[in-house]
Amino acid sequence: MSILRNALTIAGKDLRAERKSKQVLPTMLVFAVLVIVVFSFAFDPDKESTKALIPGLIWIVSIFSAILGLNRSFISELKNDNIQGMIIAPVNSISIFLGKFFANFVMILIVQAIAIPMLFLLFDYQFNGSLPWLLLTIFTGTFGFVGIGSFLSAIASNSGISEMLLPLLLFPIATPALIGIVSATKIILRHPDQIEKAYGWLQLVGGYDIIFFGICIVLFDYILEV
Amino acid sequence: MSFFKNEEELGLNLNTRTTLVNHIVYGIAFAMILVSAYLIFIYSNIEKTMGAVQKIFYVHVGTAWNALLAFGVVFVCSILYLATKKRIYDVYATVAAEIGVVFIIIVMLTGPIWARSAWNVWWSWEPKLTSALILFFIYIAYTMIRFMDGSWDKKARLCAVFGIIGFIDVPIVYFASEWWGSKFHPTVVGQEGGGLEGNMVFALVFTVFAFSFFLTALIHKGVRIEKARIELQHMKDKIAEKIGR
Amino acid sequence: MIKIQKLVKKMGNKMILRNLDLEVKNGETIAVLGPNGAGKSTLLKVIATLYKPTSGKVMIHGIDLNENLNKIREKTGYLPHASLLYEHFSPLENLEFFGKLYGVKDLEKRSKELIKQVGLAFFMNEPVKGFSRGMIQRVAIARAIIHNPLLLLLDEPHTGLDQKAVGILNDVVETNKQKGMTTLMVTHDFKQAATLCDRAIIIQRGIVSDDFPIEVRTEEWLLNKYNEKVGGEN
Amino acid sequence: MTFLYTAYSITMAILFGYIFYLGSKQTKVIKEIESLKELYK
Repeated sequence: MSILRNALTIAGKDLRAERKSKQVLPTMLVFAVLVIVVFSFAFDPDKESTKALIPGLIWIVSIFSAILGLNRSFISELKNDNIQGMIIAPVNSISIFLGKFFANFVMILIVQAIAIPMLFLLFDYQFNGSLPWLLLTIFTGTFGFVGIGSFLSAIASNSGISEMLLPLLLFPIATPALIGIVSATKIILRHPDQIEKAYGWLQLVGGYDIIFFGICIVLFDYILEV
Repeated sequence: MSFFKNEEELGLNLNTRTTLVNHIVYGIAFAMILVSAYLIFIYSNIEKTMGAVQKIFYVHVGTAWNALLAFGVVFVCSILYLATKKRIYDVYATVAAEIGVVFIIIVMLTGPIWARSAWNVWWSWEPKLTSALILFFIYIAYTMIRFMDGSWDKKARLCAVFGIIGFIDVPIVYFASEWWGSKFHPTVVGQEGGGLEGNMVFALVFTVFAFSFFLTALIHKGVRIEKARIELQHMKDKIAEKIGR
Repeated sequence: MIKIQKLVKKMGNKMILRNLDLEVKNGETIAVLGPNGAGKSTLLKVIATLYKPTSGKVMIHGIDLNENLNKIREKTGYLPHASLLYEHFSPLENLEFFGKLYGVKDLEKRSKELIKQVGLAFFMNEPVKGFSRGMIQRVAIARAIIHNPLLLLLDEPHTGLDQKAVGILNDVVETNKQKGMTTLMVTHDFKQAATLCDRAIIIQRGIVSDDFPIEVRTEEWLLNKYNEKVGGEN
Repeated sequence: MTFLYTAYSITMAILFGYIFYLGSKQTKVIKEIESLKELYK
């Protein structure tokens, strides 16, 4: 119980710091919108064939803006050795991981909540599938790569070139989740009649989420050790 | 010599010279590679539909299997390192990862040649190729962590953590890409191992073993070099300390 | 309070603490002296549970370091070089965040009290970002004692402080000493060490090379005693 | 047949190239150790 309470304290601290500094979230948002705009230049939004790109585009926007936030997640703790302040407090290391994860997760969900409707709007996409399914898919997929992403960002923050290192670590490891989630989104958006197939993909991503979230919790102690 | 007190403390047994055992290990490895060459080119039957090109398959599977084996060694040594914090496991993981990358590079190069001759395309998003590519990227990332600044024990810890995560990811990647490939690329791919004849199986098994032996010899040699480098670092540290006094 | 036997800490190839033994009784105020790179800060970090010892036995508050870290952490305050503070937060927010992690009761009251005690009542809600080194250090001191620790570890606390901040720091140590707090202070400031501490230990090359009570509370006496042992090393 | 020979020779070239690389690495380290030993005898 205290693990969760401390995690929420840490997540709250992160979100509060973000509210005060207004550095990461606006950057992520602007970046997400820019990616959408660039895409509308690259692929003609009026063409019917471009509609097929929307499912992939949702995740490209999400992942690339998520990387920006994940990068700052642990780097921001290095300035005054803040992370050491958390380590020497009577707090389980799992709380630190969970706290960081919650904060990142919330920020990325906010970005998605704004960027995805905007994407539909700018590409004039009429969504007539099942909204709960879409939300569930987005939630499951984001959970997976933000979880492992928060963990790998802690590894990368030890490097001098962490901004460059993190995508290299994250993309290969997150591949199964990405494959699954893009496929599921594709089915929900393009073939609403085959929804049971999307369910299969969601199970795969759900399994991935559970396995890797568990591993992250078990191994996080070794990353924090000084 | 006062410089060499730290060897036992490290748990490393240092000898940098080539010994008889090394010659024997290498000799057997080379001999097995030669025999496997004979098996591949002369002994084994030529496959009916694909012709001689099918024989790429032996080296391809041989290296792919051993790349996996090497990464398996990384995985096991990573767990052992985190559990015991003995440097020797980190040395093994370092060496095995490097050799694994070499093997996977071979796989990535021979794969397209096989694809070109079998399916007339250089690349296909076929599950085995896809997961080999991801595997390649995972261990490139692993090497990037190795090249980080900092003391060896910090790097060893981070690498061990990533080595564990990366290896667990492999079967999931394979499963995901197989499912993905089967749904979106229906029948580009023929079953390559469909009807292997007896002597083909023998050639394949022998080649895999030959490469495994080769892998063992390489790891052995790599570890000896790594140990020598650690000894060198120790000497330098001690000398620096003496000068510092 | 603290009982350390054969403590070894290796960082990479470097052996920083080599079989260090140390015993500290309840309520003592100890100056940890020694040349640069001798392992003073490392010793403090091991006691603060930031570094894991490579080998050896460490007992703090009667609890083994391998047994229950969080029990030790609850009762230990640590003030390192870095402030550990979040720049965008005000002193109050910083204290409340760390106070929550330590499970401090009546947190708001306690935080405000501490901020007044370190003389920053006027800046209670200003972000720490614009503060001077002296002001930051004052908040950092408050952070270190937010949970009323029984053991306070200070790493060069007097460096870069103005006269007033030094006064406040010494005050904090003195008042808490009367409440029974044990203090370990790594320092190069012999004047402060001589006035504040009852006992000094000298660390050289990773072991305690000397351990004596401070009998005469003057800078010269302590400096002489130190030079006798350490000699030309700085 | 050319495909087969290309694939096989690429494999062997990389493997033996790697052995060569290991060998040169080893010689370098051993040389350095020897020279340090000489210097600080």
